[in-house]
Amino acid sequence: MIFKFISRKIKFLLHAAKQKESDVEKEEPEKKEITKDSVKKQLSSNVSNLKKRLSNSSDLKIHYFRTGKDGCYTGALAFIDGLVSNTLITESILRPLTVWEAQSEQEPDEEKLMDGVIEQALCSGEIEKILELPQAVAGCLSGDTVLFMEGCASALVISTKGWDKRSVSEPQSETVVRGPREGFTENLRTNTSLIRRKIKSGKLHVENMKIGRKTQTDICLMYLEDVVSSDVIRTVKSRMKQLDVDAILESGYIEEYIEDAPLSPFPTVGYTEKPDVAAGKILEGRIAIIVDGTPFVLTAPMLFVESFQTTEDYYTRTIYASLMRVTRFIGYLITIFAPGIYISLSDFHQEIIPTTLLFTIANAREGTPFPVFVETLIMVFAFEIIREAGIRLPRPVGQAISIVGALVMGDAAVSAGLVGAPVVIVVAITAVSAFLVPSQSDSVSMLRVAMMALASFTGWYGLAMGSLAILLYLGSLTSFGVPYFDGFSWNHNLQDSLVRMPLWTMVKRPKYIAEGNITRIGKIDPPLRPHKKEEGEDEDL
Amino acid sequence: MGILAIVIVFAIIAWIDLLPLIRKRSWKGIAALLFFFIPALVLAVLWNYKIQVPSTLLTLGEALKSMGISYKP
Amino acid sequence: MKKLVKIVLLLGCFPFLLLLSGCWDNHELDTLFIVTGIGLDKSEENNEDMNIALQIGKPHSESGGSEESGASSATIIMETKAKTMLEGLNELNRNSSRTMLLPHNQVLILGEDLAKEGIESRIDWFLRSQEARLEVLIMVAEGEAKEVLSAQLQQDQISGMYISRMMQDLSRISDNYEFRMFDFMSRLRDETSSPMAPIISVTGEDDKKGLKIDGLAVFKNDKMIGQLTADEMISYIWSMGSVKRCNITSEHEKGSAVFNIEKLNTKRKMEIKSDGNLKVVFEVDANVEIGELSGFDGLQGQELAATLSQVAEDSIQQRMQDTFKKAQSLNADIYEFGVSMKRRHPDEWEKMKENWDEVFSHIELDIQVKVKLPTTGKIVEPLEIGEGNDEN
Amino acid sequence: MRIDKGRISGKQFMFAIACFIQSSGLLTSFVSGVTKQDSWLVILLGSIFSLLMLWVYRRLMIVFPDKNLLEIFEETYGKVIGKILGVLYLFFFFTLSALNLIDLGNFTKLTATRETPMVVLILMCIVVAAIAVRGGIDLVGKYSTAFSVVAVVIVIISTLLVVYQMDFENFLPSFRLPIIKYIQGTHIVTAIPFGELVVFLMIHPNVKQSNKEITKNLFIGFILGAITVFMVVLRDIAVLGNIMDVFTVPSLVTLHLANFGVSMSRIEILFAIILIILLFFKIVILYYVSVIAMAHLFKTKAYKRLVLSAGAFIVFYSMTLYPSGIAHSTSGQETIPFLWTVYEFIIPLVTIIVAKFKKNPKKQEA
Repeated sequence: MIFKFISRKIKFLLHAAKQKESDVEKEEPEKKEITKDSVKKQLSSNVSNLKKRLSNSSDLKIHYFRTGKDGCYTGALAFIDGLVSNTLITESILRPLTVWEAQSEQEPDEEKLMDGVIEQALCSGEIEKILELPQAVAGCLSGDTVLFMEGCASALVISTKGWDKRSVSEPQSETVVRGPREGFTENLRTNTSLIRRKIKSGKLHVENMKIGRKTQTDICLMYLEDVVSSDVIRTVKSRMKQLDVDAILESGYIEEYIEDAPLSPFPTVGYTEKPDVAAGKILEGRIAIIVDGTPFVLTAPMLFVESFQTTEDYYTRTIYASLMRVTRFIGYLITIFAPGIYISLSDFHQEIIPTTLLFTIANAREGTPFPVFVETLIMVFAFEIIREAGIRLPRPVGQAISIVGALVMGDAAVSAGLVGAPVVIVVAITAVSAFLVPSQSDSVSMLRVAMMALASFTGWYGLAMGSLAILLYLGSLTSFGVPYFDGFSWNHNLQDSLVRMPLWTMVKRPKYIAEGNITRIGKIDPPLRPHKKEEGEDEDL
Repeated sequence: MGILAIVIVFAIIAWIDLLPLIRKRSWKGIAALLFFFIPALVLAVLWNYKIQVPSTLLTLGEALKSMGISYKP
Repeated sequence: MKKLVKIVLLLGCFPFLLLLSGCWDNHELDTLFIVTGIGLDKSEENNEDMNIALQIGKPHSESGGSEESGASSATIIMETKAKTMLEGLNELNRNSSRTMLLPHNQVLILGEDLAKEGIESRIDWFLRSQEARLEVLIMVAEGEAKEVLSAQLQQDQISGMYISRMMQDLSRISDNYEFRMFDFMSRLRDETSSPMAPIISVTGEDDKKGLKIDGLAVFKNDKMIGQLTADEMISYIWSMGSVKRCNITSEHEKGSAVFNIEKLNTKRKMEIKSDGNLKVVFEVDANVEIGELSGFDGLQGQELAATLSQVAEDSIQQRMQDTFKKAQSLNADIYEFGVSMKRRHPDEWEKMKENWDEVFSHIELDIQVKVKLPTTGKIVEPLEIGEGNDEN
Repeated sequence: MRIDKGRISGKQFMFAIACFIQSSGLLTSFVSGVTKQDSWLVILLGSIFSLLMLWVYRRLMIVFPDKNLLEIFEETYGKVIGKILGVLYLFFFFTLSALNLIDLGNFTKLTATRETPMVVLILMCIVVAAIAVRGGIDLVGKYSTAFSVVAVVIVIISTLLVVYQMDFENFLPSFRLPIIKYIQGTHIVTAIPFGELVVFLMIHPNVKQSNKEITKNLFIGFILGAITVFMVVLRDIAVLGNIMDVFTVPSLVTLHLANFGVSMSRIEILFAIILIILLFFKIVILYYVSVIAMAHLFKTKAYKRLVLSAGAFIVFYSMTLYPSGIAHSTSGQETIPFLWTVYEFIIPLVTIIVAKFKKNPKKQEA
């Protein structure tokens, strides 16, 4: 019975893996319009055609107008209410058209009329002449206005985007003590402008693409041409190109589709909400993927060490920053190994615990019914529930819940004799230190349970083998071809991994990521080096 | 119980390694794999039933001792 | 590559099923008795068996233990009769609800009469088993070991812990105060040197008891043949190596003085005399302070210092010589002269090895003491009562 | 024709050698049973002899820069003899892996997990090693630097902790043993910890290094390893003195005595964990080499497929090797050195001579 269950599970895993490689079989192409979808001469058929394509949605607005000398030409404006800014339409389209005095001619020549409208009448920057109706539909849907003229077989798409955007505000997830407070917003243009303001270099290449059949989300790749490594760019672009999916609502979709190891607990694509972080990553030779409609910008490739680096490390003093970096590493180790170590100490090798402490632990464990592993598992699971509840509830309530929950629950469990006091302490430390490394917090909770299982299986030997398995699995991971974890081997990456060396020593960009000119610090004259003694100080008189 | 575990383990090994090899028809690979798969299975079964297999190093040691090339304790 | 890891992770959850019951080495803390002391005594009936007493520390939180300290004692004594340690342990494990946790054992106490009878076969388990640790203290109890273990102490509830803390303080005075299983064993393995173990006795009555170390038991091969008194123990420790912070009282016709020895260390030189006997030279140099002075009136400054240092040297020399005489009378090479000989003069040692006892009894010990008297405390001369301030 | 495309840098190769030797030195030294207090001298003599062996390996690496050991045999001795030697060395590699697995199992059982059956310990180790070997040489090479540095740190810390119990007179009754004992000791040392470097002849095609660097990496790595082993033996003798030969694993007993004052006095488990990880590193290298040799003999590139079945074979083969610990140490002290010297010294030396003889007319010395 178990074997059948196992084989079904394994088949599912293999199926998922195979399914990703073979390209997504094509959805049957959208039903083609029976009539040719080019723009007609009569205005009414164009308008009715447009309405049918947009399935007569109520927020599609059509506005007829007459222009030219004493209203000789009639035309129609089509736009989706809410996506456009009405002031823009009235200012740049309607007012000039009403004023436009074009002489009426006997047989109205189509070209001249449209050119006349573009040059003399309209005063808006982005105007595009189109001949196909689908382009008109796309324009309408992305917030532009479409202008038809009676008797012209072409139409104009005028950019009048203007929905209400969220202003640039401080991001919730990455709060900082020191450093810029601005965060990305849902609008693609503001995000790219925020980065542009940070990196004012001609080499900063911005590339647009639209993905998602139904959502047509615009995605923008930003990278420094002379620094980014060519094969990473090639992999990212090739993976983005063959993405023929239905919808892209959040950068998380993209992350899952293009990452190297989809089923691995470790994230191989970084995300951030702050422009200075994104700018920093781009300067180091990475690619930023900005998705319209979400403030979270993806940065690829991501290394394991990046989850321990925060922006503040580079803004605060070196020694303190390195100290914080080391604390984060220790926090990461505590989160994974603390429950495992507690289980192996209290179950397998009681001799390490000092004798007096052993009596207190034994005393605390005297009445508890469960074996230590089950007890710790319950507590770890309980803390996960509280943490998740804390996040899901609205902000003020969430904070209260998580603290109160933890305290009450822990205390009640101990007094009820369900759980020993040391377990609560250990699990509390584990839960708290999980927040030291936010980007790894999902992989940590999985690894922690695995370590606990191994620890209760053969004590510290299980732990040792488990940690080796993690190390080796980490070593074998790659993020877009870049080795994910270089095991602290002997290269200049070490400057910025366990310890953040002073800025003026970090001359080269990260080893596996940058290509082309990898020196980022030119010749700096002495004052920036540590305090230089005045010349001749040591010579004797 | 022991024999069941051994069968499961060796079935999994065969499934992970042997099937892809068969699919790719690399006969040399299959030969190499079986060259150690079968002795391992045999040794495992023998070990499970506690049958003492003569150890290679000890027999070689005896041979050397008989030839006199060995240190006295 | 990825497929293998998925399979491994998948199978990783298999052991979950086993874990609920816990696996081979999994001993929950509440299924264990924490052994803090072991006592071995000779049993009255047949001298083959021995009484094994295990002192179990009852789990109590040190901090909150105040309220029930007086009433019930914090230790349980488990007793059994068995020929060897292993038999006893298995028997105890069988008929008690919990298994014995031995790595936390602090001390092994041997009953006096058991020690006299020879303990090699008894303590072999302590050297061989992985559970018994080499740094366990070994001691001889005056009378029965069980009494020491079950003594009701005011301060530390558990006498095993009390002993280990006591020895910990002693070892601050000198490194040679370490009488652990490790040292006992290394001396056992030497052909000639004789192992030593402190003697411990119970003082006071019913629940106001205390433990005191009064002397060292001397073993020959594995039988206890004699005993050094507390003073002899101190001078023995002096002659073994460096000592910090101990005192010595010495009598002299002019008066008596108590010296506070700040630092003393002894170097030994082995010489072979013409007639084949051994001559050992102890070079002792000590920094001594005057603790208390009485008498010696009429001496000042330099002259006083000279006489006092002479007095100190004589008393140190005398004390060491007496201990050596005692050792020679017991014919037990407690100073490990044999080992020094083996190290310095290996060839002669081969010859002497067989009749070492005879050679040992003829050893002549020459002790050269050099005393430095850096400070004399707050006042320089002795306090002459009544003279007042008429002279200087 | 390289089976595993992975490339590791010269520095990683050097630290891999150092870590390889350190891991065997820290754990099992049969030598202390034979030469008691003078083991330190034997280690010195052993390392001098091994320098000679290293010189032979260096010649082989320079003359055949991109050929692993089996290819070298095929080229110098022709197809048939090359194949036979290949099979012999396959047996050698597999036996080495099995022996080290037993060491790992015994050491773990000795320190902590007494009742866990040996098979469970070895199976867990092999599964994790399989992940490492399937990752290829560059995954293994990635961690060699870190492991080697950790080994040195561990030796230094444990020496500092035990410095009080050290008594340098323990060395004194030196050179009292008959000469044959010293020869046997040197032979054991050259065969077991130092001789096993012959496996690196299988790895050297995957290393990015020039000829000059080969010498530097090989010898510096070796010296680093030898110094660490030497320090360990010195520390053990200084602390244990005359009772050193009683124990199967003297360095473990020394760690028993290491303590931070009263409370933290039983911490040898912490050191044991790191020693186990070092020994794991050595087992991974041996396992990798055996799999590559197997793939080479059967002329197949799919070495990743062979890993698991080879692992299963090693596990159950190691079960049959030695019935008891005593058989292991006695055979290790008496007969194994001769067997291994044939593999580690005589056959490579003969290959050099034959290669030089064959190659003389065409190519001079590189």
